[in-house]
Amino acid sequence: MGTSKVFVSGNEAAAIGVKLARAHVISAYPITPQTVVVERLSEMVEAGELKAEFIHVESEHSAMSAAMGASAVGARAFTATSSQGLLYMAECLHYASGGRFPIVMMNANRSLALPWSIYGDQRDSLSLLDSGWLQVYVEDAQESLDMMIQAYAIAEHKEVLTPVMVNLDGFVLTHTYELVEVPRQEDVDEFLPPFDTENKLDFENPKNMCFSSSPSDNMEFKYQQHKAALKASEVIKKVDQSYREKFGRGYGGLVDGYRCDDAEIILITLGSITGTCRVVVDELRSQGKKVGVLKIRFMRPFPEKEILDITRGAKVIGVLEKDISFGYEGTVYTNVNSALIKSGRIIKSYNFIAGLGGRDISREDIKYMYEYLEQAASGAEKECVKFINLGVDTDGE
Amino acid sequence: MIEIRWHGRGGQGSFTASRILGAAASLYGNKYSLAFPSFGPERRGAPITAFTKIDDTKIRDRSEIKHCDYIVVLDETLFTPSFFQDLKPGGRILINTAWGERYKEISQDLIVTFDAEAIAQEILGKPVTNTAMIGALLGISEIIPIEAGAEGINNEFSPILAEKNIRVLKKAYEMIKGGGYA
Amino acid sequence: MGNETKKINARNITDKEFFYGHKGCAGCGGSLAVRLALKVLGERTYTVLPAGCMSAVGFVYPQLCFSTNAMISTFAGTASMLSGIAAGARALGIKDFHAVGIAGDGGTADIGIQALSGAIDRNEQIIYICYDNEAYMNTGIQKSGLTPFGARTTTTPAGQNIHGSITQKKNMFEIAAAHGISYAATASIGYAQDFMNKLVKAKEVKGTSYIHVYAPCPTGWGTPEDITVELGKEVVDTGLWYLAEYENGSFKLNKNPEEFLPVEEFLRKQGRFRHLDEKDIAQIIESRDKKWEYIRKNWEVA
Amino acid sequence: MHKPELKQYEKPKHINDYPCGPAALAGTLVAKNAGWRTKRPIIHKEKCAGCYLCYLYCPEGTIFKEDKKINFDYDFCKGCGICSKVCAHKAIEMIKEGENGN
Repeated sequence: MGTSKVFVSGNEAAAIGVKLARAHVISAYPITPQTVVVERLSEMVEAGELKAEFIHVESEHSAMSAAMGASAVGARAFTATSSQGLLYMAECLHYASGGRFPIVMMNANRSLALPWSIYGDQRDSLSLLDSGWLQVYVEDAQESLDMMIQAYAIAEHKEVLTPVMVNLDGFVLTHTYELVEVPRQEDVDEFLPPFDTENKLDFENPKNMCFSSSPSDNMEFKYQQHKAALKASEVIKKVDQSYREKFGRGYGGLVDGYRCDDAEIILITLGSITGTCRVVVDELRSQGKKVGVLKIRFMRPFPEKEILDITRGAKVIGVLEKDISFGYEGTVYTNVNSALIKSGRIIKSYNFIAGLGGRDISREDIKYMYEYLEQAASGAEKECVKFINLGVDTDGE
Repeated sequence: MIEIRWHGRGGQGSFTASRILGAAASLYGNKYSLAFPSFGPERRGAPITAFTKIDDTKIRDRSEIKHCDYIVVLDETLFTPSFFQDLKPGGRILINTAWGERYKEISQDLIVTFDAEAIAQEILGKPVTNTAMIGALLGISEIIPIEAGAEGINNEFSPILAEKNIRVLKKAYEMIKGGGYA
Repeated sequence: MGNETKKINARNITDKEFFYGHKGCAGCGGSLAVRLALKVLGERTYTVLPAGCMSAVGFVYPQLCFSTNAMISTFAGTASMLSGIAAGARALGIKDFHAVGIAGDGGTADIGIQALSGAIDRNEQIIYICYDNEAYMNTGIQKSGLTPFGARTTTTPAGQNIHGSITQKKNMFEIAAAHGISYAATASIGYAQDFMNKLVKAKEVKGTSYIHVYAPCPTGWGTPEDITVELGKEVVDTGLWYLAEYENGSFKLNKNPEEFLPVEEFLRKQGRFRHLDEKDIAQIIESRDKKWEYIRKNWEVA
Repeated sequence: MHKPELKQYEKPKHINDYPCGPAALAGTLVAKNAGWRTKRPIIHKEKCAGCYLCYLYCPEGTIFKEDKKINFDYDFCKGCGICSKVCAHKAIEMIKEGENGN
């Protein structure tokens, strides 16, 4: 195939993906643990490997505003951020999706202040689930590279025209080095043609963009945006399929079920923790336990059908997430349960809140979750929302 | 799976060592590996830990290393006897020191000492011991062939720096093989 | 620069109207600034306007009043969106274009100052115009960083205890200049020719240019619709505003009145100043005189 | 004069008739502003010197040049009266809407 292999971090893999996607404009503001991706991109621009304009913006708000400006003239735009930075650009996220700008952004999942923490959890991106962006969570550096390319193909699809946020777990993925296969530029060029859109400021055909609309039309624009995000489900699957055909790697589209076919206990996850779950599933399977793990890749569009399909035979479901919607439960859990309820299926489900503020989630922790679910399946009374690995006693409280 | 933990101070190249070994194993040693630093802010002089996981199949588990096959100590002031609790059965601790005898008193079989700084000073002209310690580690472990280790260095450094560091690597490897360590 | 640039005037300016059919208040000074700027800059212009009067009156689907490429930016992001447009167009090989941002006083001096500062720092090839009507007019006349001392707004009411705004205007012109910007200027819609001359310069400057144009607002100021231009002249003639430029690292005053028109008369025309007492007016005059003393001493005077 | 043309607007009947996102052809006018006016400017051509100051200072751009003098686009003039004020020759008079049979 003429591909090459490199030993790089998740951040670096993302940067290589962006280079291969031939982004025209990169605007970014530094924040740990995102920094390396933009450092590498600026090196690529300096070295002339990447013909792009690099804008050293003064804030994340400006990073996304600049990306929208670039996208508005028909350029392929990229930015990357994390945590507080993502929240600082929150206004712009809604703006970009509403403006139908097919920007791709990498987000290094990191906890939110307060207390301050630079370590990983997924509260940043999940708190912006309603921003109109498609959200994908990747598991390793290879998927990170591949998704940068796929993300542009999805975002720029004429029936989607919606920005895509590619989420990498902070440090665990962004800072971990591993083997990555780099596709050939020619192949990527064939897979991802230049960005072509009519939705742009054009001197031949001038436009007024990002306009206001009164209550008599506004809802139609929102409905249209919703339809496009739903439409993305199909496009994501197609893009994944054709990526597999071209590069030999695919990720299952919206979800990736592992040993779920006959599983009675299924743990649902997001992102890089899935890897550890796979290892535990193998171990438990070797002990004869019917367990599986279901990785949600896309939180938006939400893989409702796929989740129902894969969990069809399950007796109990667990949702493991590095997130909590204070005063209720994890957001992924809420979404999963909504899918189950709408389908009319009654199935016990439990929510494991783990890894907040960067706390490690070990194999033992995951084994504990499967045991918990097993006990629940056999009728034991269990708390629905369970914090994993709290370092203190909370009983009787 | 072989799990290695590296100890040094910010600026001494511990994370680079973990990465060189990982790259060597992945790109040239026909294995899979993960290399990662202790997560958090990087500050010059602060104690740093780094990790390398090496296996024959793709490594899915990204959680912290709890038990190590090898603990490599680039800066001996960071060594504490608590390290023994972090070893797998049969695991060993490799320490960069000019005073090997001191550690013999602590443990005869769990600690291997090696004067990496002497080699680094001799060939590089500065006390950067990470490549010497990789050489010593490969000498006692044979995780991957020494030639793969050399390629790992080529992958990391510019040609001139790589050439010197490969000399360091090989010298350390041969010395420890020949039992010529402190 | 020193290049001989062709002057644009009422006779030779393009007949084309690029900001037409908008829903601005009758007699709006801001819309005059936008209209003139676009006519000088011409068809190959990308215009960015943040939230504010000009975007609110120009972009109400399906009535779209900019005949050239234009978009609304985030409130804080005029200069950064503009930077993105310029970078994107360059990356795509588009040539001979202008990228202009037109923001109000709040959008410039308050919420947009960070992005503006960043863009000037990068010396982006953009033109940034602040039409200054001295308060947040679009939201209903609240105090901004450019509201002058004594002005009544809906958030600086004039009562027994406090007589309107107690702060001075931020000095945006000199803030822009302090970046070492390629070109900065002040203007007033009351002196249209001067404003157009400055736009022509901004068009040709390499790097960022900033034009701060004084734009009376009949609605927010409590003035008749037909005296907008008159007020725009008088503010300069009373010395409460000045026409100046900053280029090649130095300041230049373009108009140096020998005698100022009476301040009080000018202020009393405006509802927002009607409550001022003698002391307040004396204070306004005093700070004007201080400024002019500084200008005449330190700047090149035409 | 060069100004965008007034178009007939039909509210879309199908969702696909809306533009894809909030972007559409620049300079689309579907409604006049004439209804805003309580007074209208009229030009006394015999007094007009063709200096075009009124044209320059009109915030709406609704004054256009005609035979070296000026005229108004009454569809969009809001009747603010700036033109009348800036005219040094007193060639523009503001009259009440409805006066003179208008």
